[in-house]
Amino acid sequence: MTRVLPVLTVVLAILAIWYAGAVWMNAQWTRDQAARAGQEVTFPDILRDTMVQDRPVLPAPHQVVAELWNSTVVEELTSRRGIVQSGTLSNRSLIYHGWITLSATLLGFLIGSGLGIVLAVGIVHNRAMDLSVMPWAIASQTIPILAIAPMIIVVLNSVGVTGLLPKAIISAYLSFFPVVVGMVKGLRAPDHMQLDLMKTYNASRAQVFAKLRLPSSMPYLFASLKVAIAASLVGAIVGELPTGAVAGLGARLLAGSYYGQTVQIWAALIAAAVLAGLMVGLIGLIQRQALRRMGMAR
Amino acid sequence: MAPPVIEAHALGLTFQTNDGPVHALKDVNLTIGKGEFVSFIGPSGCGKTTFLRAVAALEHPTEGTLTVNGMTPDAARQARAYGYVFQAAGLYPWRTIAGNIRLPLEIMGFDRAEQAARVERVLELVELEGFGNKFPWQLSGGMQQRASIARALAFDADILLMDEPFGALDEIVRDHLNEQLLQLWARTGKTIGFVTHSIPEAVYLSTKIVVMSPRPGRITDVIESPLPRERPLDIRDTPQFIEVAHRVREGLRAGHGHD
Amino acid sequence: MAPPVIEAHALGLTFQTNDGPVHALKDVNLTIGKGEFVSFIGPSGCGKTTFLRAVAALEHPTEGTLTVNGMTPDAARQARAYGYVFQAAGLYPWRTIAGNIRLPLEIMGFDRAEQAARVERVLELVELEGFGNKFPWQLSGGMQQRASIARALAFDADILLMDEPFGALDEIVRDHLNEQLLQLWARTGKTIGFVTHSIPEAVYLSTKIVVMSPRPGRITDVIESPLPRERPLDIRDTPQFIEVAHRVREGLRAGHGHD
Amino acid sequence: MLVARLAALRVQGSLGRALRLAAPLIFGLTLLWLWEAIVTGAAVPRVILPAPSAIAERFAASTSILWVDFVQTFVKGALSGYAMGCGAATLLAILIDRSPFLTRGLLPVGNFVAALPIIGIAPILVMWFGFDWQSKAAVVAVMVFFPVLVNTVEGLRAADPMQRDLMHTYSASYWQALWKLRLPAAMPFIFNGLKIATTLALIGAIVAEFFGSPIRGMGFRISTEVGRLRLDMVWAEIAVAAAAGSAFYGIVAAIERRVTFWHPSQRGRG
Amino acid sequence: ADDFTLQLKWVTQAQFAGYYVALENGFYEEEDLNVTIRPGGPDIAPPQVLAGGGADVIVEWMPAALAAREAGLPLVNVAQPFKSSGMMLTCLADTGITGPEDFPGRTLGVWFFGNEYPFLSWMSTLGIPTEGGPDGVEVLRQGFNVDPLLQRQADCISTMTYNEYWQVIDAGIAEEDLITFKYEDQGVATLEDGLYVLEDRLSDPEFEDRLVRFVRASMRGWKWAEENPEDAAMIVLDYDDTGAQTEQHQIRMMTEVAKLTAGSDGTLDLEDYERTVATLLGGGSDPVISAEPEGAYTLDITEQALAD
Ligand SMILES: Nc1ncnc2c1ncn2[C@@H]1O[C@H](COP(=O)(O)OP(=O)(O)OP(=O)(O)O)[C@@H](O)[C@H]1O
Ligand SMILES: Nc1ncnc2c1ncn2[C@@H]1O[C@H](COP(=O)(O)OP(=O)(O)OP(=O)(O)O)[C@@H](O)[C@H]1O
Ligand SMILES: Cc1ncc(C[n+]2csc(CCO)c2C)c(N)n1
Ligand SMILES: [Mg+2]
Ligand SMILES: [Mg+2]
Repeated sequence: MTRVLPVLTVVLAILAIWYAGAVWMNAQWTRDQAARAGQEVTFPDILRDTMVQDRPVLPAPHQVVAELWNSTVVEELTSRRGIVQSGTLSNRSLIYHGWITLSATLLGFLIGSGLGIVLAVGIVHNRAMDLSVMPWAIASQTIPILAIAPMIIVVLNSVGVTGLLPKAIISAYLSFFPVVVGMVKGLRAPDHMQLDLMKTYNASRAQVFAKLRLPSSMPYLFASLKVAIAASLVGAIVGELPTGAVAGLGARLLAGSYYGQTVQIWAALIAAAVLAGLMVGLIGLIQRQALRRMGMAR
Repeated sequence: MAPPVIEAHALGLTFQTNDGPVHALKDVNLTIGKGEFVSFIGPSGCGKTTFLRAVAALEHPTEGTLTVNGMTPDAARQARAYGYVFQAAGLYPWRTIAGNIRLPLEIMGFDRAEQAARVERVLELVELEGFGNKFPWQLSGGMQQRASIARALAFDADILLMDEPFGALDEIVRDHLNEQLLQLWARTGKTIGFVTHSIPEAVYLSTKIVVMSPRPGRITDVIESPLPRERPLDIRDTPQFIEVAHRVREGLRAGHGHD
Repeated sequence: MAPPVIEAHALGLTFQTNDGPVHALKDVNLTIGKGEFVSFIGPSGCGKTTFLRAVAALEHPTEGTLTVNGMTPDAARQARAYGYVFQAAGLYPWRTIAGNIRLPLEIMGFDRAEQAARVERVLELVELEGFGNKFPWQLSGGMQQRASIARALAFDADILLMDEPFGALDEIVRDHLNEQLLQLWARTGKTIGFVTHSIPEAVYLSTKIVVMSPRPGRITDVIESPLPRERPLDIRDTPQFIEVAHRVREGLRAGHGHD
Repeated sequence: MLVARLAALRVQGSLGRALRLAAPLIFGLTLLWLWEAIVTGAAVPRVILPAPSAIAERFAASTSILWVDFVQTFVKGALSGYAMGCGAATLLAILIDRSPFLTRGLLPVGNFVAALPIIGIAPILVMWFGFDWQSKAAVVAVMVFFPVLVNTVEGLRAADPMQRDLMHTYSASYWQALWKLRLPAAMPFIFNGLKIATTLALIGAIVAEFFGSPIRGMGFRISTEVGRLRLDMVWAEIAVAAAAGSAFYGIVAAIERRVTFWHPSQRGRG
Repeated sequence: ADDFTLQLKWVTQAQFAGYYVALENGFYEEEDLNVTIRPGGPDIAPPQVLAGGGADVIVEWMPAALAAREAGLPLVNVAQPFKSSGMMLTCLADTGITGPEDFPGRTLGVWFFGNEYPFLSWMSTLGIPTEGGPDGVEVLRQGFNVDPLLQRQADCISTMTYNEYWQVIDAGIAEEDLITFKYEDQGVATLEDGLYVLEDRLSDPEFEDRLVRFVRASMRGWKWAEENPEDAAMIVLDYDDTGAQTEQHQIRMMTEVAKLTAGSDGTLDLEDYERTVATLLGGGSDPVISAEPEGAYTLDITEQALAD
């Protein structure tokens, strides 16, 4: 209860603000419509209308929930393409699109955080890498991927790499950087005495790494991983656009956007946020376990 | 006399800080033979820790020469010539006490069974049986210090460098550990460098007492102890002992500048 | 007698750890009057630090009652009733030594000029003149400890709780600081709780010596010192002093279980 | 390799600083040279990847456009969004830290905001805040929010127990403890967040322009010129972005070095 | 079967119905072709995909194709299924705009990414600067939807007769509340949605053969789609993997598209071509193309395709 109550409170507060925002932002449209039709509107009219608009500026939460429900459960259970009738996930359901995005995200996250850790280890252990890699890692992040993503995909396609991998590469491209920054800091976090102790044992670099640097980088690593998995998701979604945006939450968002379907955009957005929340939460869980085993959780 | 294990010639070490250089050591000459037990005593800030760290190749002298076992300190470190007990316990917070003690053993490649046996033995030596599974922050200050001593004793280095190892211990445990250390030393013939603030402790343990004074850190007196190697605790009441202690106190006082 | 400043009744404190509860304090009864100088002595791990921390409201007793100035420890803390010197120096690495000492003064809202004056004064008291601009890691262990003592002395709390403040200091500085502390105490009438491992120090400083023993941590003896309040350093050679010291040693030994 | 050799030299003083600049430069020049060689050698169509020399030429010819775009996107969009996002995240982190109730309530919810994908929010924010830089700043603010939040929350937990106990004995108020202990101790973490956020800010500002913009700005230019197959101009913009982003990062890192000089990761790295 | 890849200019929708119909109904198969259709998107430049070897043939607008040709990518028009332009500028009537003379001082939404050429030509024909100012128009880069109009961030936006216009209507704005300017009516229409290939590949008879078969099947698809708009829309819907399209909208789009493809058998009408080139060359200081293009089209392919 002590865990649920605060979350519940915050969620309720957000919902309240959301509803208020929906009324406030959608009211203009209601008034415009009435003005075009030459009618008077009262506040209750506005209240009623702003909750049910087809193309609201800000859809009301229940509209989004309804859309989420329709595009997951209802779609899968009852539609012609749903899993019940066709045996495969419907390409109109958020479950299908979420899965496409999730798989690219996870693959990208694995590649990205792995690469990030490897680079950080290199930077901490090798002066040449310290001097030359970091500035370019930074520069790489300042290149707007959405601009080069299509080129990456064109190039990868022309060498025969298609499917999940191009998206995962873009997602890795975004996620490796937070890991590098955090890990470099973390691997350098041991204090002098802790390092000196290792020196007196004449520990090899590998040993210093495994027994000192790695454990003391854990808090930094986990903070970075949380940021990285979120970045991976963004990367996967961005990567979905230039593949012709045919599947995945990114495609859903974009398609919703072409046709001005705000409710659909918000539903996909919420789905993406839920995915992100779950993944960040999962990393938090692993973090708590790891730190507890390391005696760091007090 | 045995061949020198540690030899310092005109040793100097200067730290550069934000407001000017600090001469932590200046013109230090000292020879320590194999099997000697040398104590360093002196006011705080006189360079005791710095000297020990230089021997351990944790600091690099800015002047003079320093050899350990006839090699540079770095080479000696690479040969794993010594165990070091730091002034602060410096246990790794993510390892249990046993894990901390096991650390050097893992690094030096002892096998599992041997590791466990040694951890068991040194825990007993410092009277921490039963605390192996606790984390450092669950121990009192003195217990942490003992754990760090145990860690340095766990592998058998020929040279032991100990920086105020018994500072946070009460008299009784201290006496006990003093005796244990003497026994260990007699049994193994290790060379020991030992920083302490207790004059009786220095006299009781050492074959040689180095008195230092600060600003700049230098050696003001080196006292060879006339006491026999075999030392029961009550040797501390003999006139010989009191005589040496007196000399040390005088040396200290001179370095201090207080009346 | 003065009204009690610290009063413990049947105090108990148990830590829950990954492998079972640790009884750090059990059935502790103690009354400390205003202006008393009380030393705590006992083997490591007997609960001295824990008791001091409980008084400072840094730990919360699991049994019994504890009052400070007739209030709960928490209320006393909020009234800023005491200064605390930790067993480890615990200086903030991003502040210079002077900055560390200034910290409590800033928090308690002293004005600028007053802050500077006080920093100056306590730096002198602990003989760290000229080190105000250094950062903690640029100081030796003993100097750090003195800086942390200066930090606790900088604001004038009525109660001083000191956890082995002089552990890392040599005899001469220690004697000097002992004298200073006694003078301060005589001048200001502070109530002082003082953890030490040195029997002579405890006897020299205290009006009351509390001997503790571990597992579970409890009080085994409370010795009221018959020594006069005025104590020159050579009081340590009087038979009265040696008598008290002997009693403390006996008490310690009994709690220890060693021969 | 040369870089390794250079780095192996004991680096000291101003020579050291020169070397620190030289190493990445040499590395970069090598990359550029490889790029030029491959593009000309393998006759890669210039609508796919132009040669560095062509990019440089275009750059020199278009400085005024590049400047206008830079001001629109970086100065107006990215910087203001960065300031707002980082500020808001720090404040929320403190709020979260202040109240255990909020820690348990807001943090899990905050995680959801984490990955509100830019593709999703950019059109919405353009709809809400208009076409000009304000909507870009809003996108940037949302993008940088999470990394800064996570790192700050983590950092505020980083003060060690004894350091906290000291504040306790002073009966320091929450704000005093925050100001004098928690925030300084959190700085290494906060700067992690701030550094990551610098690069995100630029990406955010550029990408947001893909979803509607006035007819200036780096994102506008990039996507328009891709459509016109003038890839040399695209890369000239990318070069500006990379230079601006690196400089931005460098400035934040320099501030970090000054603020967290005491942290082991900075100490002893002159 | 021979592999053949088509890159579309935009996402899967009835605008490209002919190709999907040909695929679904097996017209390509009958020509012994194994066709892959790649949907486009907001940052896919079909000419770039073509240059990168990602496609054999692309759907592109002629202004962009000619501009690309000038930029050094030799695109050649091989077929022109769309006879007329579907582009228009849609304004809210209550802004008071009644004709092009009211444009100065207004904010207009325009698609960029190579789609701005028709607009820029039109403006330079009208002599209205596009850099803002009292005599010029304020140009907004319009996103992928009609929000700028609905939110009143722009006075007019670009729309296609078959798509965005109806989105505005669907959003609840009545037709009489809108003023539209069709590029066709303004005399500045340029050719849209032609099929383009790289020039050097045409010299490969093998490729030419495949292309002929592809065009033949595609045109069959288009004609079928014109006759069966509803079925065509359903086919398109089936190929839409995003699941974002609605039946109603696609059927209406198909109906509108059919009006644009009507009158073309795939052969490029040289008159239309000349008019497009003239529009792009004409007027203003910054024409889209600076010289009369040469070899920018070939009639060979359609000739062969329609031979029997
Ligand atoms: N946070 C904690 N968690 C669990 N056990 C603890 C904790 N702190 C102290 N203890 C245990 O409580 C007991 C008393 O510890 P305390 O620190 O009070 O000893 P002490 O008398 O100060 O010893 P020393 O002289 O060595 O400092 C010890 O057995 C210790 O292991
Ligand atoms: N890293 C450093 N940077 C600058 N000065 C230093 C550094 N380490 C030590 N010093 C200075 O060197 C001098 C000697 O320090 P050292 O630690 O050797 O003293 P010590 O004899 O061990 O004292 P203590 O008994 O207090 O531990 C001191 O004045 C100290 O301030
Ligand atoms: C980034 C971008 N913006 C606009 C268009 C213009 N466009 C050309 S065809 C088409 C579909 C009409 O429903 C649209 C919108 C584009 N291709 N890419
Ligand atoms: Mg020292
Ligand atoms: Mg203690």
